[in-house]
Amino acid sequence: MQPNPTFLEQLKQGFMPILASEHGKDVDYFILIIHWLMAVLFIGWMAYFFYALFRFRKSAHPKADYVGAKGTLANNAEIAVVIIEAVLLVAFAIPLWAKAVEKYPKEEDATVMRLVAEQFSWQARYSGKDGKFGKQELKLVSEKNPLGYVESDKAGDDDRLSPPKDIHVPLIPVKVKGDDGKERDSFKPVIVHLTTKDVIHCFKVAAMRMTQDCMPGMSIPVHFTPTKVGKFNITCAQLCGGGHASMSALFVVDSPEEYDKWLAEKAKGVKEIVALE
Amino acid sequence: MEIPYTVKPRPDTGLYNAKLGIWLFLASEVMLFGGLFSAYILLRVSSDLWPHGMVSIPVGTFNTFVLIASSVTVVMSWASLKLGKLSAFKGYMAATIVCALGFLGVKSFEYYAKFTHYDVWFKDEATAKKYFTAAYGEKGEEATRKLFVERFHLHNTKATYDANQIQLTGHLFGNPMFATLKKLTSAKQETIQFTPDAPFGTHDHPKAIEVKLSDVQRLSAYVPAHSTYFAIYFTITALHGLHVLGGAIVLAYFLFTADHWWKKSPEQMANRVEVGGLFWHFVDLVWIFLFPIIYLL
Amino acid sequence: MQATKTTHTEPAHSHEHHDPGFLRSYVFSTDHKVIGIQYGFTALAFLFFGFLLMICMRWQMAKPGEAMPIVGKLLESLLGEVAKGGIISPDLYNAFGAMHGTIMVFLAIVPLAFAAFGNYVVPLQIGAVDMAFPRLNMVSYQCFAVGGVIMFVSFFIPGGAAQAGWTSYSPLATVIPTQGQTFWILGMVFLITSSLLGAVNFIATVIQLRAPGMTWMRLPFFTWVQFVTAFILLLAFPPLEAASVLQLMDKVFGSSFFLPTGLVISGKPYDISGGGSPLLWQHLFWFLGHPEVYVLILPAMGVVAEVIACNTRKPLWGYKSLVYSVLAVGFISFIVWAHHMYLTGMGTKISTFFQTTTMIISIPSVIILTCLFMSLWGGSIRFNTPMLFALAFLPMFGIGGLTGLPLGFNFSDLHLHDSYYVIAHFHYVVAPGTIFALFAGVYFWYPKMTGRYMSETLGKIHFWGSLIAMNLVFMPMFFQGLYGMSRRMSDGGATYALANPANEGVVTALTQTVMKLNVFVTHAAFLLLIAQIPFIINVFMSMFNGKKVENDNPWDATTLDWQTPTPPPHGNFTKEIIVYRGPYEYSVPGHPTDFTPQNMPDPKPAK
Amino acid sequence: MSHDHSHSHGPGEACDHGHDDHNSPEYIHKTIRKYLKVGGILFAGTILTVAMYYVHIPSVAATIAIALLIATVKAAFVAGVFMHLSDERKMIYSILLCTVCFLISLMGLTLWAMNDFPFFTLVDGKPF
Ligand code: HEA
Ligand code: HEA
Ligand code: CUA
Ligand SMILES: [Cu+2]
Repeated sequence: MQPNPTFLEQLKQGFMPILASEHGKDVDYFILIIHWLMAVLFIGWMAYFFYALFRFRKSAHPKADYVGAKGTLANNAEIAVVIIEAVLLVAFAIPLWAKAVEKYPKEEDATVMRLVAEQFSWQARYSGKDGKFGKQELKLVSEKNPLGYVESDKAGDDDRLSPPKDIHVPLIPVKVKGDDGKERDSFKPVIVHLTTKDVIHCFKVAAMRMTQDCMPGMSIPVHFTPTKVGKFNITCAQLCGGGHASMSALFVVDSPEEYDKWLAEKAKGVKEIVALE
Repeated sequence: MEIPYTVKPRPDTGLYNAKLGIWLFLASEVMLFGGLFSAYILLRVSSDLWPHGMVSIPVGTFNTFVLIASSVTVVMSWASLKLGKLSAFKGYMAATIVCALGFLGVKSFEYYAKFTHYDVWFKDEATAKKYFTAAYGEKGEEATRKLFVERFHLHNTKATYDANQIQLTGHLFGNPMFATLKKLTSAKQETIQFTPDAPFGTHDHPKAIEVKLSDVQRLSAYVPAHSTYFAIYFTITALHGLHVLGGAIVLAYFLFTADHWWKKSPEQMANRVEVGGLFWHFVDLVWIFLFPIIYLL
Repeated sequence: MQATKTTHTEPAHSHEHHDPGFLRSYVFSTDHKVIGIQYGFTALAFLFFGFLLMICMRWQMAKPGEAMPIVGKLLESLLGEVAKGGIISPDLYNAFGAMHGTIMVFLAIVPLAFAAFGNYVVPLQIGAVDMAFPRLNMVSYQCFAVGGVIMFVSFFIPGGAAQAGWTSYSPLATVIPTQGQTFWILGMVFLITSSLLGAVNFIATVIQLRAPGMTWMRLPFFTWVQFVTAFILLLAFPPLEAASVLQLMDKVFGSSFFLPTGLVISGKPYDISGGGSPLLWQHLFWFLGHPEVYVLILPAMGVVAEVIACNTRKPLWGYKSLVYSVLAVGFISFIVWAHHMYLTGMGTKISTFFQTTTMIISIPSVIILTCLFMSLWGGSIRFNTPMLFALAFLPMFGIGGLTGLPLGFNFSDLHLHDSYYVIAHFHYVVAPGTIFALFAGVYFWYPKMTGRYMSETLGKIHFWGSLIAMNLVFMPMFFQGLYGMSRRMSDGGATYALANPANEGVVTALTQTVMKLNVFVTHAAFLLLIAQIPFIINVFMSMFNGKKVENDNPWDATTLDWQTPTPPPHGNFTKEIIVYRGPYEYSVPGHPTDFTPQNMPDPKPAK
Repeated sequence: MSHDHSHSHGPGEACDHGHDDHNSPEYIHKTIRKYLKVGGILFAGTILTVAMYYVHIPSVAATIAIALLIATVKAAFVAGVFMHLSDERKMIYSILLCTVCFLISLMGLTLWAMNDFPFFTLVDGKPF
């Protein structure tokens, strides 16, 4: 059965979708504390606001003061806002971003794929056993050879291509060294090299708390560590034309066995694809 | 109802309205051309190859002189007004307008030359080589390569060239403007007569060769679609040209209404000429940067 | 060479002495007040039009794939294929969405907040006879009108209006085969030109035409705000004009400024030279785009400050901090733009820079709000309609501004980017924020413009209806956004809903609750539409049978705009204006009335 | 934004002197000589730039730097003398200062942003 929580139940989870990645915890926590801060500010100011409106309504206070409030409260509130913002920035946003976005795992230690977006579909390439991607040529792009494989490049022989809109990764438990130097249990990270053939698309997997534009002419890698098996939506989050709303795809985190099965059965080898021509 | 400070400066700011107005306008123009120059820098920095010597330096230099001269004459016309010499004003102003028209004339001649000059890229290396030999004889490949190296100043950089990228440069039979591969093929043409440019360092006139359109990968006149270089060249110079045209119209208006304004309010007239002149100098100033970045660098 | 030739100048101005005729007084007028009103009505019409577009879109989101009753037929007959069977196709949805954004921002709010109120009020507030360049002012309106017509016409060309969002990102904007985008660009060039002319005029007017004694620190806050806004327009718009020209070149002449090498469109290599950069467009767009949002909010803050000062009967609290904060906002707004681009693949260093500036710019905003809040303390608050709208602005802007913070940190933007959270964030700022402030302005200055009050009863219905409906519309969007619903979805996210069989077993599919909120929001939007009816009636009816004002200064205000005849004649002031004091001298101890106009001389034997 | 608080000049004093000075025939004659000189400098600068091109300086960076330097000097003369910027009001300086700040941020930050990608964004020069 799929979960279909009520409004209240969802509210209790912070109205956030299910979380399935490691850095996602930090994202959720960060979003939560900012919202607490906002709530405190908002409630504080609103309390003041309504009190002031009530107390100084014309009928109760027919003659206004020329001077008005003294500023200490306001000044303190402003200074507090400045400090809190600075803390959020320096202690959270910058280091967390650096960690989540820039600190790449080694390609050998990760599941690597190249994800190619186009109007209005997604296709993944896996490098196969040799860990190397074969060459591609734009000139060769055709209906049969959507990614323009170069047949002669041997490195591409064992490359595999996912069916459109169906992208899988395995969930493989590994030990990693944490920041404190101790080993801990984790999973094999995923590196996705994102690109697009035509216009800008945006790879968004809410469960992974990951969003990244796919820019034409560039290949941008993102990485994250899935922590749960399951089917998740890939949303295209950048307007890309008439089919933008329906440019969904499935991001499936499989157990290793299922993944291998899928790769063998569903994904096509390069040879097969080019042979079709 | 009279709006104050149209003629006399406001004491605390020291400015009359129009002068402040034109400077504000120029500030926005700085940002406009700034945006375009940013685009230029960005495209150039991120490109692997950026062509040189695609436009004629003597012509550009000549036009630079013309604009500088016009800048001098326009400021002289204002000074003449200040000295009360109406006829000197008219002479200088007329000279300015002549310069402006001269500049635009030269520019349109340059544009025309570009619109009728073509590059042709071929399907693959083998085909390309075939045509290189047809164009320049035995040493054809070497000759095209030299032209290519020269164009991209490759002797100055570490970049290498890709045989696939080398193109043949020249003119089409009948000197048509803006021909494209699409237009030619849809006109049911199968081949074109192509006159290649002289080999590098010579003034030879190679004979026209016949090029099969089915061998051609891409064919483009020197128009914005040709490359980002020409795109930025045409965009900035055309916009600059529009400014020249606009400025010339305003200055011509000053010239033709000179007698009327001289009678009505010489001081206001001098102000107007000053303001028009400020715009004119700005146009010159933009060119001062345009000239080196487009013609020389 | 002294200009003692005034006699010669007489004839040129003689048309002022006899009746100028209908065309000259209402259509080709150079009077700032007439131009202000022209701008006002045109902008209100566009505001309404933009809202109607959104109503169609909301309807489609609530019932994806279903035909729209009545309106659907109309759309089909007007627009043809794209509205086949009365269903708003994805392409039409995208066109409406792009045009909603464009119209609301460039054709409704900027002209209303900046051009209309600015034109009408600023020269009055500084004691000037008109704008510094009246004819330029007229041309500015005409450019605006032409731009508006081009935008409007683009709906009816084959293929329809622009469909790449108000942000017009290339390559999408370039590769869509219709000419809608070309119209959009041309329209924008006219609108930009109009804004530039307006900005030059405003700045020159404020600098040059202040009445004697009107020093900088005596300027009403509204004038300050317009002054800063004009600077933002002057310097931020040109790069967008440059970008528009480049995009026009791409679109019409086949160049590749924003198109990289190696595009494959619908399976075929795209025939261009390549070598351009899609990111370049984004930088140039957002260089305007971000300052532009302050163009939307600053005039609103100015209106709110005027209304609050007048209706609390006390000076604004912290006038100087307000002025300096606005200057700071204006300045910093130029260096935060890339917070819209965190997820285009930016590095840590540059995104840290933009995060920091984004946080810094929120501080002057906090100061401005704080000053306005503190101004309430010790007042004698009159709750008339303009005041209600102005007061509601504060918490609404507060919500919008505060929710800008999680977007401003790239780490949280990772989840929130391009979701409905963003939509909710900025609508809180511009809709119940700016629009409310502008409503306040309309109710506030209407008596000066027409000599009659607007109806308080209708006004209060309008206020409460709008306040409630606005919140019902935009509050649920935060939740939808947090849950991961993306913006610009022509089916309202139905593709990702649990109800879609393709999502069998998908644990993050949008729940029924999230989807039901779509319907809820749509109902609320209709409610909001209904809540505008009293306003429209009020605007038109009150012209003829509103309560007449008792005197020229009906709100007992201090600024110079109230020291003119009602409505102000050509040339504005009947007496010479000399300014003696700051703008908000309310309830001055010892003064007989609770307001002391700026131009009232000090009592002679003082001290 | 720009504003000067100075109101040292009451209406119709001080500044008018300055103004009259600038209108006197002697002053104008002096400026005319200046204009002609600047015209000469501009011509010379142009010739210099073009000459530099034909000389072929080996370093590309140096060529660009020198050419832009000459252009800047020329521009400074046009702005300073022809456009009277060397002797302009404070108000105009402050407006231009703002403009230049924003221009620099537009160019600088955009360039920085385009060069600060945390990774190689191209594979073999091609996006796939
Ligand atoms: C008028 C319009 C306006 C204003 C003023 C703002 C103000 C702010 N905006 Fe917003 N923004 C937009 C209009 C606006 N924005 C639009 C239109 C978009 C989307 C564009 C698109 O993609 O189509 C957008 C998108 C947007 C993004 C990009 C999101 C994304 O695409 O992923 C970001 C990210 O940083 C952001 C941040 C901010 C910040 C930090 C502020 C700050 O300036 C806010 C500062 C204000 C405060 C901090 C509140 C202060 C008040 C108090 C503290 C007092 C509290 C009192 C009470 C609550 C009663 N905005
Ligand atoms: C200033 C800007 C502004 C304003 C005011 C609004 C106002 C509104 N907007 Fe919009 N909106 C945008 C700017 C704005 N919007 C932008 C930039 C986008 C992004 C576009 C894109 O994706 O590219 C967007 C997108 C957007 C979306 C998301 C669409 C999508 O992503 O698919 C939605 C969805 O509900 C929406 C709804 C609304 C609603 C219900 C209002 C309401 O608040 C409207 C309220 C209107 C009124 C209350 C009108 C009152 C006027 C009158 C009554 C006239 C009276 C006339 C006379 C007297 C003559 N807007
Ligand atoms: Cu792809 Cu939206
Ligand atoms: Cu922003």
